[in-house]
Amino acid sequence: MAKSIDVSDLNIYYGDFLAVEGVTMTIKARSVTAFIGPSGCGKSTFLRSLNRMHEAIPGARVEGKVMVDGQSLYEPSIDPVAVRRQIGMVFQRPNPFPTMSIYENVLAGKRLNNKRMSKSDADALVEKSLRGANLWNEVKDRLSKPGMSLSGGQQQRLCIARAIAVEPQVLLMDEPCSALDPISTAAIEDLIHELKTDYTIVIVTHNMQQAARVSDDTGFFNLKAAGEPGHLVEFNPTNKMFTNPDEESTEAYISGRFG
Amino acid sequence: MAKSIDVSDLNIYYGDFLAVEGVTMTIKARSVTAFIGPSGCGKSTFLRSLNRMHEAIPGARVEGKVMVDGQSLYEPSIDPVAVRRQIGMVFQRPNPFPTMSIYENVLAGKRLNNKRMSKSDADALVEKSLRGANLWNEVKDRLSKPGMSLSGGQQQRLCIARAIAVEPQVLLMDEPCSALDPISTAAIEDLIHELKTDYTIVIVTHNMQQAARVSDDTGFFNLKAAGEPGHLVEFNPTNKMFTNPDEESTEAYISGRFG
Amino acid sequence: MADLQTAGAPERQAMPLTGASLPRQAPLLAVLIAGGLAALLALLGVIGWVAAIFVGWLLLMVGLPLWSRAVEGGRRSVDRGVTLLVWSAFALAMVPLVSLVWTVVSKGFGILSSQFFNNSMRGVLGEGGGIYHAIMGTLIITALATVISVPIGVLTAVYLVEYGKGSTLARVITFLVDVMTGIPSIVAGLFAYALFALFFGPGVRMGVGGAVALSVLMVPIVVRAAEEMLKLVPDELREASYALGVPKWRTITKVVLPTAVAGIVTGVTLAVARVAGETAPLLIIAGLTTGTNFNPFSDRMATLPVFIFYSITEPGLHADAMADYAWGAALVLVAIVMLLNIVARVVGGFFAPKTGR
Amino acid sequence: GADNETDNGSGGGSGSGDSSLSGELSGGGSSAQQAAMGAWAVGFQDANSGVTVNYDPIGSGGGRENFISGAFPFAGSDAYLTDDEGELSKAEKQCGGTVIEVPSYVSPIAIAYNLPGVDDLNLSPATLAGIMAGQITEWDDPAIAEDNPDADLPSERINAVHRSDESGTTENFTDYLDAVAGDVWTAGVVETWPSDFGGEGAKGTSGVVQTIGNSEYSIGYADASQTGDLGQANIKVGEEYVAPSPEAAAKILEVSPEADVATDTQLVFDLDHTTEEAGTYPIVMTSYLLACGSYDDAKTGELVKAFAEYVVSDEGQKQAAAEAGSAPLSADLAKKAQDIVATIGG
Amino acid sequence: MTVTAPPVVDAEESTGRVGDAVFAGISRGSAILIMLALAGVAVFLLQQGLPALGNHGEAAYGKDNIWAFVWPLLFGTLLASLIAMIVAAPLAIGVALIISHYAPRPVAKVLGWLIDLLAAIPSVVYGLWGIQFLALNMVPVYKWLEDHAGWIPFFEGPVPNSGRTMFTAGLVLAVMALPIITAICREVFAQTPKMHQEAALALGATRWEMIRLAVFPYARSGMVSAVLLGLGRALGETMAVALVLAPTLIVSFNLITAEQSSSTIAANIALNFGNASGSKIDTLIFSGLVLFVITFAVNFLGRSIAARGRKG
Ligand SMILES: Nc1ncnc2c1ncn2[C@@H]1O[C@H](COP(=O)(O)OP(=O)(O)OP(=O)(O)O)[C@@H](O)[C@H]1O
Ligand SMILES: Nc1ncnc2c1ncn2[C@@H]1O[C@H](COP(=O)(O)OP(=O)(O)OP(=O)(O)O)[C@@H](O)[C@H]1O
Ligand SMILES: [Mg+2]
Ligand SMILES: [Mg+2]
Repeated sequence: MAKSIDVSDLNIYYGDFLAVEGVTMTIKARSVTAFIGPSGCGKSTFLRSLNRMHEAIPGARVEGKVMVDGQSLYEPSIDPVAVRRQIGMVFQRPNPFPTMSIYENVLAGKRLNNKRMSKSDADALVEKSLRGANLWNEVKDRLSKPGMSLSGGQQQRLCIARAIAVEPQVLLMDEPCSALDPISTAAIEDLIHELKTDYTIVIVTHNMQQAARVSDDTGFFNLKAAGEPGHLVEFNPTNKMFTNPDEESTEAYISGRFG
Repeated sequence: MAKSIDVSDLNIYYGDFLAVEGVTMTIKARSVTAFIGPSGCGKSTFLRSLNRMHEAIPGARVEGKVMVDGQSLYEPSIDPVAVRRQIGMVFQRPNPFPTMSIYENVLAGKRLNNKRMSKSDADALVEKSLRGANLWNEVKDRLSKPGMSLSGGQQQRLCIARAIAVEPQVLLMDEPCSALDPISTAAIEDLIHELKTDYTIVIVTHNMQQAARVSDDTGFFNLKAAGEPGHLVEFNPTNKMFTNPDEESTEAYISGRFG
Repeated sequence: MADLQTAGAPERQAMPLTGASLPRQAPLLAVLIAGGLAALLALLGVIGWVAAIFVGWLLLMVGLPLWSRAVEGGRRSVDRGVTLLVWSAFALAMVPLVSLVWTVVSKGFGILSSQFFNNSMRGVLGEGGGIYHAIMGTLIITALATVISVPIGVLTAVYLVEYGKGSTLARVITFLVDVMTGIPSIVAGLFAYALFALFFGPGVRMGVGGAVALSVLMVPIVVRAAEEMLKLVPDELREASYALGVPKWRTITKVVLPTAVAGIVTGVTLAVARVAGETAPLLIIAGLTTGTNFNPFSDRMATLPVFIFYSITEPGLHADAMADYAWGAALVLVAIVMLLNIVARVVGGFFAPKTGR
Repeated sequence: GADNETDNGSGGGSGSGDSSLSGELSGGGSSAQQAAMGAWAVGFQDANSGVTVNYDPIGSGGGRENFISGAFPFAGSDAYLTDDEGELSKAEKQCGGTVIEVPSYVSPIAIAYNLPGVDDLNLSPATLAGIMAGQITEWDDPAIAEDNPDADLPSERINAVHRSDESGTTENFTDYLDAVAGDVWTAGVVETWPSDFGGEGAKGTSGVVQTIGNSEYSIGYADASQTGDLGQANIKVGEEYVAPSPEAAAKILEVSPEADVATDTQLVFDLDHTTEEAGTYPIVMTSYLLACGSYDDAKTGELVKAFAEYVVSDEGQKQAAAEAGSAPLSADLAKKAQDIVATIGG
Repeated sequence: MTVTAPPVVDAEESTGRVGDAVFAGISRGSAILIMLALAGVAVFLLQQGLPALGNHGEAAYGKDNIWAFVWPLLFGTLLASLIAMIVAAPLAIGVALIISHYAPRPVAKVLGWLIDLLAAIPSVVYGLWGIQFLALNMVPVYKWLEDHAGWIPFFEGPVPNSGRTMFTAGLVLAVMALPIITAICREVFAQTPKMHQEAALALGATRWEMIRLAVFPYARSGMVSAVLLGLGRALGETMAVALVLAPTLIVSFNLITAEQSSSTIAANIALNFGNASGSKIDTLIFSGLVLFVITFAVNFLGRSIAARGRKG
């Protein structure tokens, strides 16, 4: 069962630097939410605060509330590990584990948590996940090769396969397609469509078309000025956003050019 | 003065693995040439062979000829350092020097040649290059901050600024915009337009629109099958390519979906 | 090439990709010329051979970069100069290596025989004995020291890099570890002796005490090496693992440590090599005996370094025979460490990152 | 594996030595005694195959320290126990009364030299002291020439080599210099070479021997058994020049008075370096065996007694002479020593 | 697909909180154990060394007070280590570069292995090699220096025929420290991210410029660590120096003589510990304490210099 996420008045800091200010939004369960905005406006930062990855950076902290299904994420009683298991993530840069083969990379989420699986279950999971990430055909003959021997795009798809192999409830994706070719991109978009029947998906993208194609809601982040913190300008159903946005700056950004 | 590049029958290897096979093409001077193709088909590999970056990888080698302005790049008498100075490169992943400030990063290449640059010349060059990469406004107040403190997109633009600061004759770009937002992307595309009056530009992109917008010629690479070497399917003026390609597979790829 | 020079275009000449460059054989030529000149001087008796090598090197160091500067310009010249320097450094470093290895092998090889490996020195004066007892002692004590210090060292490095990053305790420990590298080996031995004498009374001699003393010397090397290697593991990998809901400790044991394992193994081997040849502390706490003792928890244990030390410093009338033993034992010690080194590398390579890129 | 662990030695010949004794006996101390102790251990183990004797040549000081603390049941020391630092009383306390001290290892200290072209070097005490004290610096110095009228002395700097570590050899040697040429040798009796006197230091007997061997025009002092091919100077005693030999060395103990602290069980001597007795070599190293008169642990006492008896026995002294090059105790002295160790009780 | 909704907090499987606490605990425990061990060494040195503070005369090896005894040794220790580091650090960095960046890969592997050989050689053998090979072969060089540069106090001489001088000791220490510095440096160099090296190459950097731009800055802290480790070895080395050096308890800058050369603390302990008894033992252990304190100081200095360099 997917989760909805309520964010209220969230400030995100790197040490003393306020990177994102005063974000309030509701991310609906079983839907795709896209974040767009210029580079440096804090999309990645905000995304990382949704599964407490933000705190992996020394000195980083948040103020405000993130509620997942009524539970406040940043309560002391909450275990970030449990959070991350339920809220998976795919990063901007592909980061397969260098010590592991392709096969092991896909299974990493299970294996690293010491889950025992029968060989056939594992094989099936690997195939399913790699197919889901549209990588199966390219690597099926070299599953035992190191994950790092793939090209950038292949690596990124491997990371997606790895993330969906643990079957999270929410999937956060930070520009997952920026290193992918159109065919893989399309496959991932299809995958997102498929997944959203069961998962809550949040995606950061620079590609307006992609946002329009895949998302139900869109959030537009912007910087008031260089050096100022990023903030949420507008959060609306994607349809409305791309046809009749509330804010002028949104319109300017979307119509200005596409990626 | 820009250079034209003639490639004939180039095979590119990683050790024993033939990654790209039998490429023949002519890249015109003062024009933009785009390479498209599915992930893993060897676009990056081919691009890197054009300024002898390929040989920075142990065991990597090429067979065949690459002629720049009538000089064969892989002659023993050719100095790879001179080649790379004249044929600059921007990589898929942003890679600013982690120990240097933004300012020093931009000047890094120039400093190699010209140790004694007056402060004002250096300042001017930094500003010009950062403006060219559409980064000036965002960083002008923190030029002395480390280059790594920027966001991914900002870092990539910093790398572009660094590459154009040495004023090469040819600029190779490997998916330079894949980490950029539309505004920066547009700026880079404008920049490419500007630069092509003087430079020869080769760009790898997954974004068909981008290829269509910025390039004069387009090369389509593909894999015959997974595990086979990549090869050049078609090389034609962009117009022709996107309206009436010679090959069916090109058409399929381009029309299939866009990025 | 179109000749139109667009207005406002940066002013650039048609750049030659070749530039002026020295012939490919230039370094070889320079070596030959410099070497020849120096040899000539030496042959004429103007200078001695050692001086000739130095003069030849100087000629080369000055000549080639100057030549290159004249033809190729400053940057290439600096590059050539540095290349020369780096290779000279290497050649220079090889001199002691070759001479040491040659000394050990040439002096130690002759005595190697099955008797030498299978006998102890019990009841032996002069010829006819072997170093079985010392080999066993060294293996047991070094293994024990490794078993003690590798977990402590690696875990400490884990603490420094993963858990305590930036904390005061971590800073203090980093510093203390550096200090620890400076503990003279003999002080480590005295310390271990004092420690064991507390529990077992004065005059205690046991192998495990030697292992403790060696650990004091080994731990800082292991910590330092492991720490540096762990620092080099990119944060991206840690984040990738966290994002899969993997707890920190599993991330460390399953992702971070395996990624760094090759470097850690090098560090550990280095540490083992460093202590396997250590004499002073073992002299004090492990003592010397002529027989074989397999039990590190009671009585003296002979070790190769101590055996070598006494064979050389207190040979008695059988100085020649004892010197043979000593060099043979030194050769065996070096060989053992090298063997460990190879095994460690194979093991490390097995777990190391398989980049393939 | 070590398949022929026991009795593979070339050492003692009488393989039939089986006794009821068994166990491990570990002592330590004077490194000068190391070679001899090795020989005794082999000989003793031959006769008592159940026994293992270990000796840690950690130095005389270490030996005494450990003996006093009870860590070593027996020890070797180049100097006898005194009460200067309370050692003797502490040892008595540890032993529960009686301390046994007998000379076990006597060896001439040779003046070794490396002087090309000179095969025979004679030195009078004052000349030797002058050389070692850094006052005579050239080989063709008149003082040396006077001792060696026939030798062709080169005009080269003398390189005087001494022990860099603290040692009984240095103590015995400086004891001699102090006694015979106190006006030249002003540093007294020392265990560590005085730094104001210059010269080149080297570690251990083997270091000194090696250094002299490696550098021409060197001279130094070292245990005579270890000097190998190096020349050994003849020392002037009375009117004649005496070469170092075991017999000449053993003789000095006979002519020397017992020390002040000597008792019935402590057979210790203050060497009479100034003796003019013919055929006596005056620079000698005497090293003692230290043991207790009785032991709490009867078994240890038994072992110590048996071993000590072996050490001072004729057989033991012969073994040391053969394997370590020491000078056997004279019959008279050996008898005294044997009587003393026979009193060791369980 | 119906997924049962496990609340975020109580996951169906262990989240490793306990494991994490335990693992963090033991790793911190190990760190603290190291502190304890060091504290143990310190206590041992203090307890046994401090009583020597009042020592003089015989107990201080003929010096008027304990400081007059320690100072020349301290001086010699620092001098020998300094020589060793001046020689070893650049050599080691050069060798590490050869292995990581200059030599072809298969060759580099073998070379790395060869250098590791050096670390495997016991210090006694270093000492013997120092006397029998290095020292003797350095004699002509020393003689030349004495003749031509004798006016510099370092090279005053007289040169001993055995070649056993402070400079030789420094060289032996350098050879001993070399493999340690090399091994760490080469690992660190090899770990420099490819992408930064490629960035430099793509700007038209020569190999050396690439190293300067992308490798050295990245490797800096590792290099400092490596040199400090090597320095640690040099400061504390015992047997090799004891064999090679012809020591006297004086302060002397004269690098190429046997008669007027200083000694090092560790070697002096090794030379005299065996025969020492009573208060002399205290004196020697006190010198060990001083070495300990100096190691503290040197490391502190090294670290802070490195830290300052990083900021600037
Ligand atoms: N680790 C960090 N430490 C300090 N500041 C950081 C860090 N990471 C990001 N920032 C800063 O936080 C701000 C937001 O960065 P963020 O990476 O979230 O932007 P973004 O919207 O994801 O940009 P892009 O589209 O380029 O990825 C930027 O100003 C950036 O410089
Ligand atoms: N260093 C390397 N060693 C071995 N094989 C490599 C290496 N780099 C790339 N390859 C292989 O060469 C082929 C071409 O890779 P390349 O990176 O050039 O693809 P690409 O077209 O740039 O893909 P993408 O669009 O994902 O960047 C791939 O099969 C890849 O696995
Ligand atoms: Mg981002
Ligand atoms: Mg690519």
